[in-house]
Amino acid sequence: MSDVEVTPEPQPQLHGCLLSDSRGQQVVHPTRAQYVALMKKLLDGGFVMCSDLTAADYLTHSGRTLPEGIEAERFEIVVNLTAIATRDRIRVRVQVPESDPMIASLFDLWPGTEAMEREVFDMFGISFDGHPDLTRILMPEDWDGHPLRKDYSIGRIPVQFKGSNS
Amino acid sequence: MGVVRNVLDDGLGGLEHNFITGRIEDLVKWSRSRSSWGATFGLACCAIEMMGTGGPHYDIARFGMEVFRASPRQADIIIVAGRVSQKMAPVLRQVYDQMMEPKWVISMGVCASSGGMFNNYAILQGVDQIVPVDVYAPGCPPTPETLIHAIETLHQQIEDGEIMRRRAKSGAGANIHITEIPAQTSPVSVSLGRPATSWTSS
Amino acid sequence: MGQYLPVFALTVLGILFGALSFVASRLLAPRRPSSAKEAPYECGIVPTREPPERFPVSFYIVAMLFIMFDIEIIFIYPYAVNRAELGAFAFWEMFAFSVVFFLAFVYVVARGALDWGPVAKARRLVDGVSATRTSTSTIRRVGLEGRSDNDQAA
Amino acid sequence: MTSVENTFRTNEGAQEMRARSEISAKEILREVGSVLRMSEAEVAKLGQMPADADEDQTMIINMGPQHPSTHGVLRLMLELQGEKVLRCKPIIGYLHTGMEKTGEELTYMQGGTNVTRMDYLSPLNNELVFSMAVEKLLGIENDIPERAVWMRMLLSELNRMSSHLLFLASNGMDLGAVSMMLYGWREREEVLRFFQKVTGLRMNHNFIRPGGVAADLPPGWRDDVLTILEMLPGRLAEYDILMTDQPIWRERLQGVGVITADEALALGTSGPILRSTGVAWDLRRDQPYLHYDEVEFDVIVGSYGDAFDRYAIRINEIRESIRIVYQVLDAMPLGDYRIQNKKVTPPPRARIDESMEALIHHFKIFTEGFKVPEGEVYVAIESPRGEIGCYIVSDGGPKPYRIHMRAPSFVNIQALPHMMRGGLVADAVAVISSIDPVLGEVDR
Repeated sequence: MSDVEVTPEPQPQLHGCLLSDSRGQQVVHPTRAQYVALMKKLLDGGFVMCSDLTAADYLTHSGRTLPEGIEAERFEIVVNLTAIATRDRIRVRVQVPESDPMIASLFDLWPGTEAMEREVFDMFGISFDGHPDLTRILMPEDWDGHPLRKDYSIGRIPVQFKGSNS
Repeated sequence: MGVVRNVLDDGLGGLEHNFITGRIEDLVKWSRSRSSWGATFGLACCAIEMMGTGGPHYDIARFGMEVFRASPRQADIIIVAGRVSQKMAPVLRQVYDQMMEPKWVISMGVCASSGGMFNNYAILQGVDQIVPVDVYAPGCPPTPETLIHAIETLHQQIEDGEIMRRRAKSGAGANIHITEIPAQTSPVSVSLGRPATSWTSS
Repeated sequence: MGQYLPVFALTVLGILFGALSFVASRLLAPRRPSSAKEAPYECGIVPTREPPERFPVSFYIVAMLFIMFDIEIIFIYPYAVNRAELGAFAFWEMFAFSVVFFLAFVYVVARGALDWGPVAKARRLVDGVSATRTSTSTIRRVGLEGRSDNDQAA
Repeated sequence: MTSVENTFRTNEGAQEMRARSEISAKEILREVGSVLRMSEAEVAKLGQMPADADEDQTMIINMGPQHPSTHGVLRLMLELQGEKVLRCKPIIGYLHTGMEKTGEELTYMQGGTNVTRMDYLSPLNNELVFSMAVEKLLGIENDIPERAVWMRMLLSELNRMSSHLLFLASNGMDLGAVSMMLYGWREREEVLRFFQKVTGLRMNHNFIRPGGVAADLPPGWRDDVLTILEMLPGRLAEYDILMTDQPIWRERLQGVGVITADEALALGTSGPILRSTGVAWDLRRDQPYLHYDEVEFDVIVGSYGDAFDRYAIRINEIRESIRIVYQVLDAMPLGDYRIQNKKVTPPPRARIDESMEALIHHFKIFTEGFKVPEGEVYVAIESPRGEIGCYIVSDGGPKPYRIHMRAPSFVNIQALPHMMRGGLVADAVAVISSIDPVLGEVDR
């Protein structure tokens, strides 16, 4: 079954951003400009906890299903929010172009995203403006490159057969 | 003082019954092998099994590893328990350097011994690239029986003194590979092929 | 002379034991000095910044308190050894002596030498810090009915 | 090897804590916690930073990766004034294993082995959340056989017990009650022995797989579980006498590491830390998965948000898990333990010799792996440390295109600076222990 049923015009919208459904879960697709405004509305709308903020690199993806009107970029920031009172969840997917990997930081809305944004910066190289302390968090300081990008090899060392020495 | 049964009370003549003589070197080797303290270098899942080995059920206090000393100044054996990441490698080398002599290294688990299932950019493929390893304990995580087997093998090497000669000469580890013992509910008997050393054989 | 023999023997044994342990460790322990061994141990990190020389004064105050009581014990020790011969008067004299020390201790503590951190903080949470609070009294059990909103839908 | 001059360096430059004169005002506010949607007045009341503290008054010390009480390789840089902790900055990454990159190289069948090594205190919960995410992608999450669902609940609750028992052990040892370490491990060995009997391994089981569980329960499992359940309440009462009734224990934990409800929510913490502040949020009850809605249990909620509450929550959660496991024992149905969908489950070993088709299926599943339709999904369950989530993006191939695990400890560690401010260094140890971080899932 096609997981995202494309309803006829006009598409379902939430706070002016396109809404879609993935395996029964609500997903919002704002553009980078609408991103912070949407997040502020969601925060005031009861989503008090930002469960997760991560990114995905769609360089070699065969083709993802996005509601039309969203042009697919290479990077995608994925934010999962939770509403404690109404007990529901929402996922926000924002496209970030490869040419300018920069997006606004959610630190002022949810201070809990500080470490998650540092991890995304460390692993993908997407920088967040307005972040208090944008430095690497997982990799050593002098590490070059961003490991979770698709064009970064896994760094597998071919197994060198060392003669058994015992 | 009461008369001790069947001990020849012939003054200086009974000297050899009342004293044990031996080389100081044997005494030192025996004491080193029987009270070697481990340094807490628990990194990942193997650290939980290492704590389990220190726990009441497997209890390596029986083998002299009564306590895990956190500071390298008071530790003899550093058990590298878990996967060593690129960021942790210099820290491991620094802690190893700061340990007092004589010191030995047990590489616990396949991740420490050879990178294990994580053959990628983040994990050091084998601890022997930065510290001389004496005993490799296989398993992911090695069962407490395997770790005790590794510790006992190292104790046996210390008691023979063979490992000290090797370290004095080249500073390299003994590189002993032991076989894994799956966890059992009944007690395990392991023969180390322990030759009867001279002075204990009387 | 005979009665001082044990004292003499004990001092010789003490010195002997001390010297023996030094000589033994020098002879038997393998020596491989390295700069890392001389460096201070900071949890495996090579220290880059020098620790400051000046330490807060609260450390010294506690040290002073210890020395004060230590010296007090030294004075009480000769009394304690031959307490029987000295009788009641010496006892009360010693008592007065230790009361004077104790007053100094009370003064220093009252001036706040010993509350470094949590005491002030605990005052902020005064009802939380209580002796009667047990591991079952401090929690409340929220079943399905205790949900903030009242709809029971899963 | 001649004595190697230590030419390498271990400091992490920009990641480390710098003196207050060198960093931006926003970062100071972050570290002091005033940015947590608190009004300026509240920040002022939080305990003033000594305004005239010139640099040599305070000392930046390193509670580094190799430290007995940092529960693994967490490194904290503390700025101390005497014994008082002014600022704290956690530095992590010392156990970064590149698991998310490795996850992209393993098929869905092998993914469990990678995921189970993240939170090594409750490996079965990791496998559960990974399997549920894959099943939701496959669209088969509703037709998992009943026995498999109940077995998953049984194992994840027993895993919660063994994880909380280790918390009691390490919490006791961190605060000086070393004998608690021995007691905690004595009980945990019983549960590990049961796991070994069922899954074959004491840890890192790879037992809960997409489509159900790897094998059926061995005969005689019921009375093994019953012996554990009958033994535990008596031992927990023993711990209560040993620890809770002890004034030193209460003195060390009460009023230490206090966090308010909106601070906890703003930081995104979950699990016992969030519940200790009074917010009743437990995914098993609020967003039930498996059969948690058919099981009767209570959610334990604290009231003061300090380290004592978190200890009390965890010790009572073991009692709740015992209650749940009793009900699971009654409700355990018979039947097959794995979905009979040929695409996902390899055929039983005996059938391979008989039918060619079974051999092909077996071969395809184990070499190339089963294909998962394209899409992305986020599934979250309640692990002993909080909400553990698994976000998988699949491009229709046999391997996950992107797998991200939302680790509760990674987020809970951010609450450390806010809990430690103003306490003593000894309180820092109590606070780390009350958060119970597992560095395997923090650094992934």
